[in-house]
Amino acid sequence: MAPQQTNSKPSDDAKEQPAPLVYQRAMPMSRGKLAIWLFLSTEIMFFTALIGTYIVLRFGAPEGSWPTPAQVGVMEWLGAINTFVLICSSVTIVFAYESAKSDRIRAARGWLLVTTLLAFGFLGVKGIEYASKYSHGLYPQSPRSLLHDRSDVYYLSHFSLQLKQRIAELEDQKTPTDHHDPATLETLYLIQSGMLNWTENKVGVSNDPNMKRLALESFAHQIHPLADRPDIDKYLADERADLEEQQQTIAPQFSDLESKLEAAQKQISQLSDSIAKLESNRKSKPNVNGDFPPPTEIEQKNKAQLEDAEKTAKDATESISLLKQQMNPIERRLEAQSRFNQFEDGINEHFHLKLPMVIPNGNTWANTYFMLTGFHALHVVIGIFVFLILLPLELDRKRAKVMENVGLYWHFVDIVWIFLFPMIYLF
Amino acid sequence: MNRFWSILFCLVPILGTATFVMAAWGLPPFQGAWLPKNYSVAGETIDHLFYLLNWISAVIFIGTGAVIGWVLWKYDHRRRDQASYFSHNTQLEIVWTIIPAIILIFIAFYQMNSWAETKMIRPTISQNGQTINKPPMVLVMAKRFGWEFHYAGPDGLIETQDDDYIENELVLPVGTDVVLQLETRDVIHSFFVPQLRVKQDIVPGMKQFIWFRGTDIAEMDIACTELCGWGHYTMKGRLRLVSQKDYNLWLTERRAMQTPAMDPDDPETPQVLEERLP
Amino acid sequence: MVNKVQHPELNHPKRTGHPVLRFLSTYVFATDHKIIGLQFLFSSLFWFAVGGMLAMAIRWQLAFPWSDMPIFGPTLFASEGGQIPGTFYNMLFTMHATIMIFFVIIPILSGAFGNYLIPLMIGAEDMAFPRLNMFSYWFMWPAFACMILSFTLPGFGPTSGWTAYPTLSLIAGDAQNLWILGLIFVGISSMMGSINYMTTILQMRAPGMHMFRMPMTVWAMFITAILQAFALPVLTAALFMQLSDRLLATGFFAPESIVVNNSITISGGGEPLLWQHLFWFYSHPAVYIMILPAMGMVSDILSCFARKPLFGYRPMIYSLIAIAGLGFVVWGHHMFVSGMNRILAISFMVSTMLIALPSGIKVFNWLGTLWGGRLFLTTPMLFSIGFVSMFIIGGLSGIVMAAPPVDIQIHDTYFIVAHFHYVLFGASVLGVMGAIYYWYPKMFGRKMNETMGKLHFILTFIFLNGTFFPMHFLGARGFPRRYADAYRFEEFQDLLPLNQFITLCAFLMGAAQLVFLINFFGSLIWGPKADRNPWHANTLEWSAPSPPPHGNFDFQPTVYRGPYEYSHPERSVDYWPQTEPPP
Amino acid sequence: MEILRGIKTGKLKTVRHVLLQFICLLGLIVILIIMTGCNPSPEPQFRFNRVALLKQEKNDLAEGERFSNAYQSEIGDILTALYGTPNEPRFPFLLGEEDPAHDVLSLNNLQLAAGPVAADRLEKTAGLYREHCSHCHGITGDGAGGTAASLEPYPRDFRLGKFKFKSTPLRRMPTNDDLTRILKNGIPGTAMPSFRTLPDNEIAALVDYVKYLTIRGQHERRLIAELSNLDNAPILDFKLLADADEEGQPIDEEMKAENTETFEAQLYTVVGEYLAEDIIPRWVDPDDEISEVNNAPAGFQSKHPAHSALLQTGKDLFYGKANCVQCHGETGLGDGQTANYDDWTNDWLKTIGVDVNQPATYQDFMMAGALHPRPIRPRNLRTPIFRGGNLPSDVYRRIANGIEGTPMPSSPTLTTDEIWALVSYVKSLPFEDQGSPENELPVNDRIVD
Amino acid sequence: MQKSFLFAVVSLCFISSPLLSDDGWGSLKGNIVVEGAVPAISKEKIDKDQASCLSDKEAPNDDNLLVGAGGELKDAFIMMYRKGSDPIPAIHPSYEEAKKKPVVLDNQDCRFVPHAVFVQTGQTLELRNSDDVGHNCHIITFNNEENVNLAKKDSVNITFSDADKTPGNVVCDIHKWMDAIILVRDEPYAAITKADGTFEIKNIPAGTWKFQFWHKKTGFMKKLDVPNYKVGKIKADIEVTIKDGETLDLGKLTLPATSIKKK
Repeated sequence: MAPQQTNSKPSDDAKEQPAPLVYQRAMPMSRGKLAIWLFLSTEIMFFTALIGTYIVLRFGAPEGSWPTPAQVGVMEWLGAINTFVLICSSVTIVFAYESAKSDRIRAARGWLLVTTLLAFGFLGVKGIEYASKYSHGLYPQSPRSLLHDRSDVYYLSHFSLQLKQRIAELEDQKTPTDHHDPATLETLYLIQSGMLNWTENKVGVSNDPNMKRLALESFAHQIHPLADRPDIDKYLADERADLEEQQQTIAPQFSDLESKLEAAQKQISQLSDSIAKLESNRKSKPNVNGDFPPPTEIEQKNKAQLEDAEKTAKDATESISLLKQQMNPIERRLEAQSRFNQFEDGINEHFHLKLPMVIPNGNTWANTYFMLTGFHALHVVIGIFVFLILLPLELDRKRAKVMENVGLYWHFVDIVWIFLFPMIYLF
Repeated sequence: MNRFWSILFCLVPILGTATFVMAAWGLPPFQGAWLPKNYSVAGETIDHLFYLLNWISAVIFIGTGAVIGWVLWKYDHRRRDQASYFSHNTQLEIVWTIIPAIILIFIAFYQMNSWAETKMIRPTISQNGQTINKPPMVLVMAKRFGWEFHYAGPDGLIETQDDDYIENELVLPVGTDVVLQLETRDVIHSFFVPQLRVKQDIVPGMKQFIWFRGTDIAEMDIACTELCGWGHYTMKGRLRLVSQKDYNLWLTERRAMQTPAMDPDDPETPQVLEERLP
Repeated sequence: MVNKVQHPELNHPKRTGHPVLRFLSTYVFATDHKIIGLQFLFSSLFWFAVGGMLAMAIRWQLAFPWSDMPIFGPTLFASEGGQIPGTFYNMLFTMHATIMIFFVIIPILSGAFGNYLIPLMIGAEDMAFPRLNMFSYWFMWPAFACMILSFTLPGFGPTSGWTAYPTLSLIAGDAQNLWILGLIFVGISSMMGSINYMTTILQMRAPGMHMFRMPMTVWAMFITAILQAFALPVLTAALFMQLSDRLLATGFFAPESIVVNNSITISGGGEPLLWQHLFWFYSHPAVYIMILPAMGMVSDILSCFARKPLFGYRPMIYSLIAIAGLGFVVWGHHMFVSGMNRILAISFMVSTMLIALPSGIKVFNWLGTLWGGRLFLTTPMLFSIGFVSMFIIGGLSGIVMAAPPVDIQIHDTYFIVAHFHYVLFGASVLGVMGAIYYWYPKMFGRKMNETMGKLHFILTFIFLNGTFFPMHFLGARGFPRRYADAYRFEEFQDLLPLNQFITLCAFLMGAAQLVFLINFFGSLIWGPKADRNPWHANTLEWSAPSPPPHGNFDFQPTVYRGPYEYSHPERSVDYWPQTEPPP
Repeated sequence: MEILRGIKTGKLKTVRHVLLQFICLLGLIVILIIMTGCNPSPEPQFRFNRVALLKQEKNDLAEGERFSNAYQSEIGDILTALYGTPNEPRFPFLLGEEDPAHDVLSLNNLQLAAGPVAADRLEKTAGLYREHCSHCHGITGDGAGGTAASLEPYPRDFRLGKFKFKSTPLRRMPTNDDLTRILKNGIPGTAMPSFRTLPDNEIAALVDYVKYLTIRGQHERRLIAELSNLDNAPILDFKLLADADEEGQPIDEEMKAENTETFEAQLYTVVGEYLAEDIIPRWVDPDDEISEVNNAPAGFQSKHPAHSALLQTGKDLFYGKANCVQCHGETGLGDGQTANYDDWTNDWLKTIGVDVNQPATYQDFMMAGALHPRPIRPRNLRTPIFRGGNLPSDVYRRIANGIEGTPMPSSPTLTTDEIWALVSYVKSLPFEDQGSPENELPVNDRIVD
Repeated sequence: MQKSFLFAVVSLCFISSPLLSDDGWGSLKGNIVVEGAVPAISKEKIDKDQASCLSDKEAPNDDNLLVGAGGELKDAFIMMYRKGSDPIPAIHPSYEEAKKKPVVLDNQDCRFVPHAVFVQTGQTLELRNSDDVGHNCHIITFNNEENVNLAKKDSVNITFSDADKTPGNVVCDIHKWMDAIILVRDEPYAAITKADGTFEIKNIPAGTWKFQFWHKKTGFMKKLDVPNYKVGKIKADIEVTIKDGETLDLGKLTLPATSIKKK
């Protein structure tokens, strides 16, 4: 790397080139290789900082609250495939280097191509994983993430705001799309009235803290279950039984009131008929002064009865509407229960709704997951760029040095993944 | 000319030490430009350490300064034809490695106790025959830009319904161990009372405890020393150290304010109300 | 220095002829390490002026709080009657620190002098990777752009301090993003530079230049490069995380559901203290990045003008290495009262005490170098002695603060400000000034004016002490740093006169730099021509022409001895260049 | 030729060229600084209420039409004549010594609060408002100081004459004690800090200055609305105040006095009436209007046996008759109604043709100095922060009187005991047990325990 | 100078008691019709308490712009125009009786009924809630403010002491689609157009008066075409002369639809 290589202009006088200086080296390797090693050591520090952050956050979290791979839908086998892919690519790049060293240009190019393809494969799998995280809402976002650490009232409140927003969006949407068909809207309405409002009311009005906790937890559990919760199943079953009982007691009242109302209405029509008849009778016979005779006793009695009947009818109507108001949430709740209870994977998953969910430390998990894998993927991308630059070149003995350096970098990327895979996927 | 420079460089340790001594003794124009009067028990040890370190520093400072001055005075090129030719002196080097090492290790060990007392060993009380950590007396809630001091209500516990808080004014009794619980509502703040030699950053998402024992009745400033935004400099609070009796009086007064006026004719109205009337 | 010595290059085979370069590749996209070094030097001097202006503004506010601030006030806050807002003051000290650290001291030490001196001192014709070197300079420019742009954003720049502690920095204005980006660019630039330096020093030494024949400057640059290479990536990672906290709503540095300004802005789940750990893991070594090169250069200057071998060459190197090694494990002493585990504080205290040891050894060795010498008190020598003198003050106050109980009282007060200004201005900047005066003849082929240089030194020296020494007293009183107006506290009201005195000294110190500017630029034109070795120094760069041509050496340098063979008793002249073959 | 070669070989001029660029750059910056920096800063002025003017224009004029500049400058002149400038405040004591406005505020206090910040710290003579308040509330008291836009909620705009936390009912002015209390306690949950550490006379001065700004702002709004009713400006003859007549001849003293008198007569007829009849009387003795806080039932005491019954009553009211749940939400988190705006925003947001969902419709209001509309959130009752103070009587007044300028209504139909029950319940809400494990903060002295 | 004299006189008049009309009383009537394509009326978005507000019904129309089939404009205000210091005109005795009767503003099915009300200062406004859900009644005009909590089936009486120049808003903060318009005046001479666009103001003291026209969607109707009268450019006022015992019929007043501002 004498200066004339780096910044010379085609000189018109060749003897202007000074003789290169003689140096003594500390290490028996080329400058490029040394620099790559040094660069990789700075990279190690970079990943040390990232992995250190992960370790601090993960082990700083309360005992046992870090999400298991299953809870956040991390698929170990995909990670394993990726590990395999990356290890293979590390092998193929060694083949490429060996071929280049022995001047087998085509073989070298072939192996490099394989490496590139494997790298793309790695990114592809990564892309699938990211897409699935995105589609489940497992990512940090502003102003408030969908991932909540606890099933508390703040979760409920955020859920309610998100749900309202989603409903408003869907209502505004003129043409239903694949994902947002009217059925989705119906589901959202049911979640709102049959689950959310119910739980809100329960949390607000109930005086039993244990009940409140169960209500909140069962709500979160139904949206996104983390594990089998027999206590919640029992709670829901009890609630259902209780509600059905209430329904049973209210329903007869309905028919009572309705029959009462019917009778009253019948009476009203009869009475008003008779009153009308009596009145017309009376009015047909004006007396001498042109005045009508005073209402008869019957008429007055009828009128009083009419008033009574009207009052009864009004009372009954009001009671019915009151009962309806009482009944409505119960019915909605029961409907929601029967509709949603069957889903073992939760409402969010089943209907592909991105509604807020409770995953303890879910945010921190998502943050670190994307940070670690993202920066690793960035290195893979850089590697691919370098491969693509190298591919069209003559990969002969002269270029073997470059190949070696690139190979070192690629091994490093591989090693980082070897660290990341167990950390993120296995433990 | 060399002599001039020699004197100039000599002036550095001389003036430096002199101003420190003057400041410590309160001589003009440095009166008051020194550690503020100390009002806490632990502060005495801290002051002592500060003085000790300063004395050690002064010795080294004057020593090295004198050497610089001497060298400049003595080894002027106009008065010497030839510099001495030596490049090391193993014995000397060992000496000046070992002696500072001993001093530094001494300092390190000497201060550990003070650190432990001020920051690690929380005062205890005995309750039901058991020794437990003294519960915090006041919850200090830092926020942009001010201090909320939450006092326990009649139930004697902080962070309950009957808490009373007062902004920017902290009243504490002297002669007893005071434990404060520090929390913040938003960003990092730092609770600093110069006269009590107390400072602790308050980190979001953490509970911190600090403790001290006031020695005398006094009034002092509370400052925030961790940058917290545009109004960092406005986070001024006042801390009043009062006697235990005055403290109790003050507390009763505050608690009375938490109780609304009640129907005097109602036989069930608690007697407390009459007591608090003057 | 009476007898003329034969020019060493005459004993070596000649190298002649240098490539002819186009304008752009000579000056702008220069790959020549000397031009790059000068580019670093001039950019740093420019930013030094900017940072100095900000410092003046800070001092103005502290001496005359809220009064009509010259230049800034009427220009920016006319409708407020020229009164600056508190947030503007925060911008001032944030940018002052950022600029001075990342755009002045680090680039001028390792960027300018590192670039200029390393190849010359080890006998290389250029850096190992000249083009990478060029990039390392041009990667500073996006950072410059970020900084200048951030001045134009609402709030006039980042306001969360150069430490950028979350959660304050997470809720700060948009300028903070530019700040982070700028620092990331600086980091990339430094990383490129440091890899280049390490490779160059390891692989491109002239024949005979063993590692233990390298001048202290090169050693210091080598250690600095190692520190940079290993500490910077940590900061870069932390900066990326802070950026993603700000832009992508992650929450590495914010606890769960942090509510600021009545709205949840960050998803949370992180640790505010984590940032401090990561930040100081870089920034403590960065303190050494900011002082080690100056130490190396001062060692060379002292030895040269004492006409005497450097005392304890090897212990000096070992202490450099020790400082670098220990520098990685002492970061916690910035966090004694931060809420970190209080037992950890003790281990950090012990390691901090230990790191004082190699620093002390260096001081003693410098004194040993002077002892028995034949001192020529030229301007560079004065600055170097000033360096030693000021470094002693900075070092001693460092020990005071390293004691955690004492740190409780003086943490985040002006005591700290005094300490690091003694180290960074008192030591590093004086060292840089000394180096500029010393290598100016080599860089520009002319000598600077000695009288003006001495005037510059004495003014700077006096007012530097007048500015920073009283800050110790402020700090002892508990006067908090980063306060736009501490006088609303009864406690600190009587400190106003002292602050006004400090401000006076600071302004005079600023004015003293004009002497330097005049001298520097004037000497370019009117300075007397300098020959190859005006100081009669030993190291390799003085064997090259002044200024050295592209390719540095007009002969193949070969090294026969260490760099400090001054006043050798067997020689008639008091210096013995490294390249001069043994008789 | 030689120089050229020198440049080419990079020997001679290398450095100077690089240098020249830097010198030019430095010189440019120095020149810029000198050009911009050396003029003294102009005296600050009160900002004209352009939002109110724009609103009036939008409501009264056809699209694209504007009031003439003369109209705006006339109002500005009137206000300056009456109230002075931020550096030299004045107050129109129209009735001389006997003006009831003397009970409202004192000129000495105004002078203490106004003006540039005093650099001398030991004895303050001026500049209190600009030191403590103006960075948020603005020099004009328009709630648009430098930091205002980044605060949530926005700092108070005094000019509307509405105050939230006071002991008097709606449409009544706050008492001195109310304002003093806010200054001393701050408003928790907002950016308003506590100024408890200021001496009493400074707080009094600030209170007076706030009143001064409020009266000025109210008057300004009124002038804008009132004068837009008149067919054309000008109404006041400012030439009467001039020192010289139109030909430049100085006017003798006698004439001058006469002119001044005429001018003052004009002034009173134009603007004094509203001030004297409408604004000032409201500020005089608002103490008489303080709404009473009736005695609490015994059950309010948390240890009293009737306490739990009272809490239950409160809860029933919360979810029923008192309507609290409608805005504060089922869970009390303040999420029941999140799309309302406060009166300060509604004041211009309700202008004809403005739609909050279409920023383009109110772009010109933003240009005129209005802050971006932000919905007002009902209080989250699960945090123990009460903006108007956490004393039971504070909470009582908020429920009984409502909060001016916000959707929080007064509740004339609730009885005293019902309100006390609500107070009791609301104060207990933050500490209500939800059965979920407490959010344990990490404690730094774990090692000790 | 002249002007100030005028003002002095005017304010003197203000201090003296209201003048009684010597010349008798007359009436004013007319019919406001919108000409042109009226913007489509949007449906209200009922996003709260659907059970009570929307039971068995579809979402109602935004009632700020109710126009009949022939363009008849409902809820426009016709009010007397007085400058700040003009005296209150004489008031016919029949109004004194009417003033004692409260004006009712009801909340029915989460809508204000009626949509526009006119109250005199000192007159009782009864805020009523006939719904099963709670409401609040938040009245903001330039000079008046009232914010009252209404539990279900509750009612509250309020009075106003200050008159306004323009109508103000009544809203329910709980149900944000609910709004109404209120005008508070010292004198009874104002009217609100009915569904057929007609209005009538009775018993105006004889003399020359100014009347102005206002609607929520247009503000002052400056583009209103009043046959034979010139409408003021700023305040949409006309000057009419009322004669004793006569009814002045303004006829059909046409408002171009373009002057309706969309929201």
